[in-house]
Amino acid sequence: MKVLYFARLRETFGLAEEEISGPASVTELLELLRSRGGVFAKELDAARPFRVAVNQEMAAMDSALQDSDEVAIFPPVTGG
Amino acid sequence: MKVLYFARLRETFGLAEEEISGPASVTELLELLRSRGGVFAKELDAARPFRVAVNQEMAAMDSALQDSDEVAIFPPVTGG
Amino acid sequence: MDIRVQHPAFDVADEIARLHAADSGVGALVTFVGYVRDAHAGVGVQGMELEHYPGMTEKSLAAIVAEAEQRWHTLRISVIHRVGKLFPADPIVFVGVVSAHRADAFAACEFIMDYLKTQAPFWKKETTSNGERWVEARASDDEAARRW
Amino acid sequence: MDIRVQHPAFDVADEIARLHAADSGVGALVTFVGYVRDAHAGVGVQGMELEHYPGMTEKSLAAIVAEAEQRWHTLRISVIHRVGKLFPADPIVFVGVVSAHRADAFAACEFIMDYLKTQAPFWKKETTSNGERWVEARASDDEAARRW
Repeated sequence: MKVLYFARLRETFGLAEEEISGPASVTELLELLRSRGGVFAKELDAARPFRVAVNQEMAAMDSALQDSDEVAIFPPVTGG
Repeated sequence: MKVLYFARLRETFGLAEEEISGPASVTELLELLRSRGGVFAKELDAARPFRVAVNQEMAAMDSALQDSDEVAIFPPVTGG
Repeated sequence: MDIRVQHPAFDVADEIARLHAADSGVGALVTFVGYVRDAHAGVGVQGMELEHYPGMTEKSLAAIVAEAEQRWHTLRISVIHRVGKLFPADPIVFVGVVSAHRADAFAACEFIMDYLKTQAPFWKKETTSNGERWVEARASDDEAARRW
Repeated sequence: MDIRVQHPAFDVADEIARLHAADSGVGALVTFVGYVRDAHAGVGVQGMELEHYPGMTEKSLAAIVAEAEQRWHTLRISVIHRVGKLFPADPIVFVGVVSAHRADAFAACEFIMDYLKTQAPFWKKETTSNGERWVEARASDDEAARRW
Protein backbone atom coordinates (compact mmCIF):
# COMPACT_ATOMS: atom_id res chain seq x y z
CA MET A 1 0.00 0.00 0.00
CA LYS A 2 1.03 3.59 -0.57
CA VAL A 3 1.51 5.46 2.73
CA LEU A 4 1.52 9.27 2.60
CA TYR A 5 2.58 11.74 5.31
CA PHE A 6 1.62 15.40 5.44
CA ALA A 7 2.58 18.63 7.17
CA ARG A 8 4.47 18.28 10.47
CA LEU A 9 4.61 14.46 10.16
CA ARG A 10 6.08 14.64 6.65
CA GLU A 11 8.75 17.03 7.95
CA THR A 12 9.49 15.08 11.14
CA PHE A 13 9.76 11.74 9.32
CA GLY A 14 11.69 13.34 6.44
CA LEU A 15 9.39 11.30 4.21
CA ALA A 16 6.37 12.21 2.02
CA GLU A 17 5.48 8.75 0.75
CA GLU A 18 6.53 5.10 1.01
CA GLU A 19 5.36 1.63 -0.09
CA ILE A 20 4.51 -0.90 2.64
CA SER A 21 3.08 -4.40 2.20
CA GLY A 22 1.29 -6.64 4.62
CA PRO A 23 -0.69 -4.77 7.31
CA ALA A 24 -4.34 -5.91 7.24
CA SER A 25 -5.64 -2.94 9.27
CA VAL A 26 -4.72 0.60 10.26
CA THR A 27 -3.85 -0.74 13.72
CA GLU A 28 -1.35 -3.21 12.20
CA LEU A 29 0.17 -0.51 9.97
CA LEU A 30 0.64 1.80 12.96
CA GLU A 31 2.25 -1.03 14.99
CA LEU A 32 4.68 -1.68 12.16
CA LEU A 33 5.57 2.03 11.89
CA ARG A 34 5.98 2.44 15.69
CA SER A 35 8.27 -0.60 15.75
CA ARG A 36 10.79 1.54 13.84
CA GLY A 37 11.26 3.51 17.09
CA GLY A 38 12.52 7.13 17.10
CA VAL A 39 10.25 9.80 15.63
CA PHE A 40 7.86 7.12 14.30
CA ALA A 41 7.27 5.66 17.78
CA LYS A 42 7.00 9.14 19.28
CA GLU A 43 4.70 10.82 16.76
CA LEU A 44 2.41 7.82 16.26
CA ASP A 45 1.98 7.12 19.98
CA ALA A 46 -1.74 6.47 20.58
CA ALA A 47 -1.89 9.55 22.82
CA ARG A 48 -0.85 11.88 19.96
CA PRO A 49 -3.58 13.58 17.94
CA PHE A 50 -2.75 12.32 14.42
CA ARG A 51 -5.44 11.36 11.86
CA VAL A 52 -5.61 8.54 9.29
CA ALA A 53 -7.32 8.53 5.89
CA VAL A 54 -7.82 5.42 3.75
CA ASN A 55 -8.38 5.97 0.04
CA GLN A 56 -8.82 9.69 0.72
CA GLU A 57 -11.55 9.30 3.36
CA MET A 58 -11.12 9.82 7.09
CA ALA A 59 -10.80 6.35 8.65
CA ALA A 60 -11.13 4.76 12.08
CA MET A 61 -8.07 3.06 13.63
CA ASP A 62 -9.58 -0.43 13.21
CA SER A 63 -10.28 -0.01 9.48
CA ALA A 64 -9.22 -2.97 7.32
CA LEU A 65 -6.44 -2.43 4.74
CA GLN A 66 -5.44 -4.06 1.47
CA ASP A 67 -2.13 -3.66 -0.32
CA SER A 68 -3.90 -1.69 -3.08
CA ASP A 69 -5.05 1.03 -0.62
CA GLU A 70 -3.75 4.57 -0.29
CA VAL A 71 -3.26 5.42 3.39
CA ALA A 72 -2.42 8.90 4.67
CA ILE A 73 -1.31 9.88 8.16
CA PHE A 74 -1.38 13.55 9.16
CA PRO A 75 -1.89 16.02 12.03
CA PRO A 76 -5.36 17.50 12.76
CA VAL A 77 -6.23 19.86 9.90
CA THR A 78 -5.85 23.63 10.18
CA GLY A 79 -7.16 25.16 6.94
CA GLY A 80 -9.58 28.02 6.39
CA MET B 1 -47.41 67.57 17.13
CA LYS B 2 -46.47 66.38 13.67
CA VAL B 3 -48.15 63.06 12.82
CA LEU B 4 -46.70 61.04 9.92
CA TYR B 5 -48.21 58.04 8.12
CA PHE B 6 -46.27 55.55 6.00
CA ALA B 7 -46.83 52.83 3.43
CA ARG B 8 -50.30 51.23 3.39
CA LEU B 9 -51.61 53.62 6.09
CA ARG B 10 -50.42 56.68 4.13
CA GLU B 11 -52.22 55.37 1.05
CA THR B 12 -55.40 54.32 2.85
CA PHE B 13 -55.68 57.64 4.73
CA GLY B 14 -54.68 59.60 1.62
CA LEU B 15 -52.44 61.56 3.98
CA ALA B 16 -48.67 61.61 4.58
CA GLU B 17 -48.53 64.14 7.40
CA GLU B 18 -50.76 66.35 9.57
CA GLU B 19 -50.52 68.66 12.60
CA ILE B 20 -52.52 67.72 15.71
CA SER B 21 -52.50 69.48 19.11
CA GLY B 22 -53.57 68.26 22.49
CA PRO B 23 -53.13 64.48 22.98
CA ALA B 24 -50.96 63.82 26.04
CA SER B 25 -50.21 60.20 25.14
CA VAL B 26 -50.16 57.84 22.18
CA THR B 27 -53.39 56.31 23.52
CA GLU B 28 -55.13 59.71 23.45
CA LEU B 29 -53.83 60.45 19.94
CA LEU B 30 -55.15 57.11 18.68
CA GLU B 31 -58.55 57.73 20.34
CA LEU B 32 -58.78 61.10 18.61
CA LEU B 33 -57.87 59.56 15.23
CA ARG B 34 -60.31 56.66 15.65
CA SER B 35 -63.10 59.13 16.51
CA ARG B 36 -62.90 60.28 12.90
CA GLY B 37 -64.48 56.96 11.94
CA GLY B 38 -64.09 55.40 8.47
CA VAL B 39 -60.60 54.18 7.50
CA PHE B 40 -59.09 55.77 10.63
CA ALA B 41 -61.36 53.79 12.97
CA LYS B 42 -60.81 50.63 10.95
CA GLU B 43 -57.01 50.75 10.43
CA LEU B 44 -56.22 51.94 13.96
CA ASP B 45 -58.45 49.42 15.71
CA ALA B 46 -56.45 47.98 18.62
CA ALA B 47 -56.59 44.52 16.98
CA ARG B 48 -54.72 45.77 13.87
CA PRO B 49 -50.93 45.32 13.75
CA PHE B 50 -49.82 48.96 13.29
CA ARG B 51 -46.71 50.42 14.99
CA VAL B 52 -46.06 53.84 16.55
CA ALA B 53 -42.78 55.77 16.73
CA VAL B 54 -42.26 58.91 18.82
CA ASN B 55 -39.38 61.16 17.80
CA GLN B 56 -38.16 58.43 15.47
CA GLU B 57 -37.98 55.69 18.08
CA MET B 58 -40.39 52.76 18.38
CA ALA B 59 -42.83 53.66 21.20
CA ALA B 60 -45.30 51.83 23.45
CA MET B 61 -48.99 52.71 23.23
CA ASP B 62 -48.97 54.39 26.65
CA SER B 63 -46.02 56.71 25.84
CA ALA B 64 -46.52 60.36 26.86
CA LEU B 65 -46.68 63.01 24.11
CA GLN B 66 -45.95 66.72 23.87
CA ASP B 67 -47.03 69.06 21.10
CA SER B 68 -43.38 69.38 19.99
CA ASP B 69 -43.12 65.64 19.30
CA GLU B 70 -42.94 63.89 15.92
CA VAL B 71 -45.23 60.85 15.93
CA ALA B 72 -45.33 58.27 13.15
CA ILE B 73 -47.90 55.52 12.61
CA PHE B 74 -47.12 52.71 10.17
CA PRO B 75 -47.61 49.01 9.37
CA PRO B 76 -45.10 46.38 10.56
CA VAL B 77 -41.89 46.89 8.61
CA THR B 78 -40.94 44.73 5.61
CA GLY B 79 -37.49 45.85 4.48
CA GLY B 80 -34.40 43.79 3.68
CA MET C 1 -19.90 51.96 11.16
CA ASP C 2 -21.04 52.94 7.71
CA ILE C 3 -24.83 53.23 7.21
CA ARG C 4 -26.33 54.29 3.88
CA VAL C 5 -29.90 54.51 2.61
CA GLN C 6 -29.84 55.24 -1.11
CA HIS C 7 -31.46 54.53 -4.45
CA PRO C 8 -28.33 53.70 -6.50
CA ALA C 9 -26.92 50.20 -6.64
CA PHE C 10 -23.84 49.38 -4.53
CA ASP C 11 -20.64 47.69 -5.65
CA VAL C 12 -19.95 44.69 -3.41
CA ALA C 13 -16.24 44.58 -4.34
CA ASP C 14 -15.80 48.25 -3.34
CA GLU C 15 -17.65 47.66 -0.08
CA ILE C 16 -15.51 44.63 0.75
CA ALA C 17 -12.29 46.54 0.00
CA ARG C 18 -13.47 49.35 2.30
CA LEU C 19 -14.34 46.90 5.09
CA HIS C 20 -11.11 44.90 4.86
CA ALA C 21 -9.17 48.14 4.50
CA ALA C 22 -5.87 46.26 3.97
CA ASP C 23 -6.00 45.64 7.74
CA SER C 24 -4.07 42.47 8.54
CA GLY C 25 -5.88 42.19 11.86
CA VAL C 26 -8.95 41.12 9.85
CA GLY C 27 -9.33 37.33 9.77
CA ALA C 28 -12.96 37.04 8.65
CA LEU C 29 -15.45 38.85 6.44
CA VAL C 30 -19.10 37.88 6.22
CA THR C 31 -21.38 39.65 3.77
CA PHE C 32 -25.08 39.36 3.09
CA VAL C 33 -26.79 40.62 -0.06
CA GLY C 34 -30.58 40.52 -0.39
CA TYR C 35 -32.10 40.55 -3.91
CA VAL C 36 -35.54 41.20 -5.38
CA ARG C 37 -37.11 37.85 -6.32
CA ASP C 38 -39.41 37.40 -9.30
CA ALA C 39 -42.08 35.62 -7.26
CA HIS C 40 -43.44 35.94 -3.73
CA ALA C 41 -46.02 33.67 -2.10
CA GLY C 42 -46.62 32.04 -5.48
CA VAL C 43 -47.40 35.29 -7.34
CA GLY C 44 -45.15 36.74 -10.06
CA VAL C 45 -43.41 40.00 -9.08
CA GLN C 46 -42.57 42.52 -11.81
CA GLY C 47 -41.00 45.11 -9.54
CA MET C 48 -41.18 46.78 -6.16
CA GLU C 49 -41.14 50.19 -4.58
CA LEU C 50 -39.26 50.53 -1.29
CA GLU C 51 -40.52 53.27 1.04
CA HIS C 52 -38.70 54.38 4.17
CA TYR C 53 -38.91 56.92 7.02
CA PRO C 54 -36.06 59.36 6.36
CA GLY C 55 -34.22 60.09 9.60
CA MET C 56 -35.68 57.25 11.64
CA THR C 57 -34.45 54.61 9.17
CA GLU C 58 -30.82 55.72 9.50
CA LYS C 59 -31.12 55.99 13.31
CA SER C 60 -32.69 52.58 13.54
CA LEU C 61 -29.94 50.97 11.42
CA ALA C 62 -27.26 52.72 13.49
CA ALA C 63 -28.85 51.42 16.72
CA ILE C 64 -28.96 47.85 15.35
CA VAL C 65 -25.30 48.02 14.29
CA ALA C 66 -24.30 49.54 17.65
CA GLU C 67 -25.98 46.63 19.42
CA ALA C 68 -24.13 44.14 17.20
CA GLU C 69 -20.85 45.92 18.03
CA GLN C 70 -21.63 45.55 21.73
CA ARG C 71 -22.52 41.88 21.50
CA TRP C 72 -19.66 40.65 19.29
CA HIS C 73 -16.02 41.49 18.63
CA THR C 74 -16.22 43.16 15.25
CA LEU C 75 -13.78 45.50 13.52
CA ARG C 76 -15.98 47.31 10.94
CA ILE C 77 -19.60 47.01 9.82
CA SER C 78 -21.37 48.46 6.75
CA VAL C 79 -25.09 48.46 6.01
CA ILE C 80 -26.49 49.77 2.72
CA HIS C 81 -30.23 49.62 2.01
CA ARG C 82 -31.73 50.75 -1.28
CA VAL C 83 -35.06 52.57 -1.58
CA GLY C 84 -37.26 53.53 -4.54
CA LYS C 85 -38.14 51.41 -7.55
CA LEU C 86 -36.33 48.07 -7.92
CA PHE C 87 -36.74 45.09 -10.23
CA PRO C 88 -36.25 41.30 -10.00
CA ALA C 89 -32.57 40.35 -9.51
CA ASP C 90 -31.72 43.87 -8.26
CA PRO C 91 -29.75 43.90 -5.01
CA ILE C 92 -31.75 45.52 -2.16
CA VAL C 93 -29.51 45.37 0.90
CA PHE C 94 -25.85 44.80 1.77
CA VAL C 95 -24.55 43.95 5.24
CA GLY C 96 -20.81 43.41 5.66
CA VAL C 97 -18.91 42.62 8.86
CA VAL C 98 -15.17 42.12 9.39
CA SER C 99 -13.70 40.64 12.57
CA ALA C 100 -10.63 38.76 13.77
CA HIS C 101 -12.53 35.44 14.09
CA ARG C 102 -15.35 34.07 11.96
CA ALA C 103 -17.96 33.33 14.63
CA ASP C 104 -18.26 37.05 15.48
CA ALA C 105 -18.72 38.11 11.85
CA PHE C 106 -21.33 35.40 11.13
CA ALA C 107 -23.36 36.19 14.25
CA ALA C 108 -23.22 39.99 13.85
CA CYS C 109 -24.19 39.84 10.17
CA GLU C 110 -27.17 37.52 10.71
CA PHE C 111 -28.30 39.46 13.81
CA ILE C 112 -28.26 42.73 11.84
CA MET C 113 -30.38 41.23 9.06
CA ASP C 114 -32.87 39.70 11.50
CA TYR C 115 -33.24 43.00 13.37
CA LEU C 116 -33.33 45.09 10.20
CA LYS C 117 -36.20 42.92 8.92
CA THR C 118 -38.31 43.55 12.03
CA GLN C 119 -37.12 46.94 13.35
CA ALA C 120 -35.94 49.25 10.55
CA PRO C 121 -38.71 51.34 8.95
CA PHE C 122 -38.78 50.12 5.34
CA TRP C 123 -41.89 48.96 3.51
CA LYS C 124 -42.11 47.04 0.24
CA LYS C 125 -44.91 47.44 -2.28
CA GLU C 126 -44.82 44.83 -5.02
CA THR C 127 -46.15 45.14 -8.55
CA THR C 128 -47.47 41.67 -9.32
CA SER C 129 -49.45 40.00 -12.08
CA ASN C 130 -52.50 40.67 -9.84
CA GLY C 131 -51.74 44.40 -9.40
CA GLU C 132 -49.95 46.27 -6.61
CA ARG C 133 -49.79 44.97 -3.04
CA TRP C 134 -48.03 45.95 0.17
CA VAL C 135 -45.87 43.10 1.43
CA GLU C 136 -47.10 41.75 4.79
CA ALA C 137 -44.67 41.21 7.67
CA ARG C 138 -43.77 37.53 8.12
CA ALA C 139 -44.10 35.66 11.41
CA SER C 140 -40.85 33.80 10.55
CA ASP C 141 -38.98 37.13 10.61
CA ASP C 142 -40.29 37.88 14.12
CA GLU C 143 -39.17 34.42 15.23
CA ALA C 144 -35.74 34.94 13.68
CA ALA C 145 -35.30 38.22 15.58
CA ARG C 146 -36.48 36.73 18.88
CA ARG C 147 -33.66 34.14 18.85
CA TRP C 148 -30.99 36.71 19.67
CA MET D 1 -21.37 23.16 -6.70
CA ASP D 2 -18.08 24.79 -7.61
CA ILE D 3 -15.00 23.61 -5.64
CA ARG D 4 -11.53 24.97 -6.38
CA VAL D 5 -8.17 24.49 -4.67
CA GLN D 6 -5.66 26.87 -6.22
CA HIS D 7 -2.74 29.18 -5.53
CA PRO D 8 -3.98 32.31 -7.36
CA ALA D 9 -6.18 34.88 -5.63
CA PHE D 10 -9.92 34.86 -6.37
CA ASP D 11 -12.10 37.83 -7.37
CA VAL D 12 -15.05 38.07 -4.98
CA ALA D 13 -17.12 40.18 -7.40
CA ASP D 14 -16.70 37.55 -10.15
CA GLU D 15 -17.61 34.76 -7.74
CA ILE D 16 -20.74 36.61 -6.58
CA ALA D 17 -21.84 37.29 -10.17
CA ARG D 18 -21.39 33.58 -10.97
CA LEU D 19 -23.39 32.55 -7.88
CA HIS D 20 -26.25 35.00 -8.40
CA ALA D 21 -26.18 34.19 -12.12
CA ALA D 22 -28.86 36.81 -12.86
CA ASP D 23 -31.32 34.29 -11.38
CA SER D 24 -34.31 36.14 -9.97
CA GLY D 25 -35.19 33.17 -7.80
CA VAL D 26 -32.19 34.15 -5.63
CA GLY D 27 -33.25 36.18 -2.59
CA ALA D 28 -30.13 35.86 -0.43
CA LEU D 29 -26.37 35.61 -0.83
CA VAL D 30 -24.04 34.96 2.09
CA THR D 31 -20.30 35.00 1.52
CA PHE D 32 -17.38 34.31 3.83
CA VAL D 33 -13.78 35.34 3.13
CA GLY D 34 -10.97 34.27 5.45
CA TYR D 35 -7.73 36.30 5.45
CA VAL D 36 -4.17 35.78 6.70
CA ARG D 37 -3.73 37.77 9.93
CA ASP D 38 -0.45 39.41 10.91
CA ALA D 39 -0.47 37.87 14.38
CA HIS D 40 -1.57 34.57 15.90
CA ALA D 41 -1.58 33.68 19.59
CA GLY D 42 0.33 36.88 20.31
CA VAL D 43 3.19 36.20 17.87
CA GLY D 44 3.80 38.25 14.72
CA VAL D 45 3.17 36.35 11.48
CA GLN D 46 5.17 37.30 8.36
CA GLY D 47 3.61 34.74 6.05
CA MET D 48 2.30 31.21 5.77
CA GLU D 49 2.55 28.14 3.60
CA LEU D 50 -0.67 26.18 3.05
CA GLU D 51 -0.19 22.48 2.37
CA HIS D 52 -3.00 20.16 1.22
CA TYR D 53 -3.65 16.55 0.18
CA PRO D 54 -4.37 16.73 -3.57
CA GLY D 55 -7.37 14.60 -4.41
CA MET D 56 -8.64 14.10 -0.87
CA THR D 57 -8.96 17.86 -0.29
CA GLU D 58 -11.31 18.33 -3.26
CA LYS D 59 -13.33 15.22 -2.32
CA SER D 60 -13.62 16.37 1.27
CA LEU D 61 -14.84 19.86 0.25
CA ALA D 62 -17.35 18.32 -2.17
CA ALA D 63 -18.69 16.04 0.59
CA ILE D 64 -19.07 19.00 2.98
CA VAL D 65 -20.93 21.04 0.34
CA ALA D 66 -23.12 18.04 -0.54
CA GLU D 67 -24.08 17.72 3.12
CA ALA D 68 -24.95 21.45 3.28
CA GLU D 69 -27.09 21.04 0.16
CA GLN D 70 -28.95 18.18 1.86
CA ARG D 71 -29.52 20.08 5.09
CA TRP D 72 -30.62 23.45 3.69
CA HIS D 73 -32.47 24.81 0.67
CA THR D 74 -29.66 26.34 -1.33
CA LEU D 75 -29.45 27.23 -5.02
CA ARG D 76 -25.68 27.34 -5.68
CA ILE D 77 -22.56 27.03 -3.52
CA SER D 78 -18.90 27.87 -4.29
CA VAL D 79 -15.85 27.07 -2.21
CA ILE D 80 -12.36 28.28 -3.18
CA HIS D 81 -9.36 27.55 -0.97
CA ARG D 82 -5.89 28.81 -1.74
CA VAL D 83 -2.70 26.82 -1.12
CA GLY D 84 1.00 27.70 -1.28
CA LYS D 85 2.70 30.79 0.09
CA LEU D 86 0.43 33.59 1.40
CA PHE D 87 1.05 36.80 3.28
CA PRO D 88 -0.82 38.92 5.87
CA ALA D 89 -4.04 40.42 4.46
CA ASP D 90 -4.13 37.85 1.61
CA PRO D 91 -7.48 36.11 1.22
CA ILE D 92 -7.25 32.37 1.96
CA VAL D 93 -10.75 30.98 1.49
CA PHE D 94 -14.05 31.98 -0.11
CA VAL D 95 -17.40 30.34 0.62
CA GLY D 96 -20.48 31.71 -1.15
CA VAL D 97 -24.06 30.43 -0.91
CA VAL D 98 -27.19 31.68 -2.68
CA SER D 99 -30.70 30.65 -1.67
CA ALA D 100 -34.28 31.91 -1.83
CA HIS D 101 -34.36 32.83 1.89
CA ARG D 102 -31.58 34.15 4.08
CA ALA D 103 -31.64 31.61 6.93
CA ASP D 104 -30.60 28.80 4.55
CA ALA D 105 -27.67 30.77 3.12
CA PHE D 106 -26.38 31.85 6.55
CA ALA D 107 -26.58 28.34 8.00
CA ALA D 108 -25.06 26.59 4.98
CA CYS D 109 -22.16 29.08 4.75
CA GLU D 110 -21.24 28.86 8.44
CA PHE D 111 -21.65 25.06 8.47
CA ILE D 112 -19.29 24.72 5.48
CA MET D 113 -16.64 26.86 7.21
CA ASP D 114 -16.95 24.97 10.51
CA TYR D 115 -16.63 21.62 8.73
CA LEU D 116 -13.86 22.80 6.41
CA LYS D 117 -11.84 23.90 9.46
CA THR D 118 -12.05 20.45 11.08
CA GLN D 119 -12.46 18.00 8.15
CA ALA D 120 -10.72 19.27 5.01
CA PRO D 121 -7.03 18.29 4.73
CA PHE D 122 -5.22 21.64 4.76
CA TRP D 123 -2.33 22.52 7.07
CA LYS D 124 -0.88 25.95 7.80
CA LYS D 125 2.77 26.58 8.55
CA GLU D 126 3.44 30.10 9.76
CA THR D 127 6.63 32.09 9.42
CA THR D 128 6.77 34.11 12.63
CA SER D 129 9.24 36.38 14.37
CA ASN D 130 10.26 33.21 16.32
CA GLY D 131 10.80 31.10 13.19
CA GLU D 132 8.52 28.63 11.42
CA ARG D 133 5.75 26.72 13.19
CA TRP D 134 2.90 24.43 12.22
CA VAL D 135 -0.41 25.86 13.36
CA GLU D 136 -2.12 23.68 15.98
CA ALA D 137 -5.79 22.71 15.63
CA ARG D 138 -8.04 24.75 17.93
CA ALA D 139 -10.53 23.20 20.37
CA SER D 140 -12.94 26.04 19.54
CA ASP D 141 -13.07 24.83 15.92
CA ASP D 142 -14.01 21.33 17.07
CA GLU D 143 -16.75 22.81 19.25
CA ALA D 144 -18.03 24.95 16.37
CA ALA D 145 -18.28 21.86 14.13
CA ARG D 146 -20.02 19.79 16.81
CA ARG D 147 -22.94 22.28 17.01
CA TRP D 148 -24.38 21.21 13.66
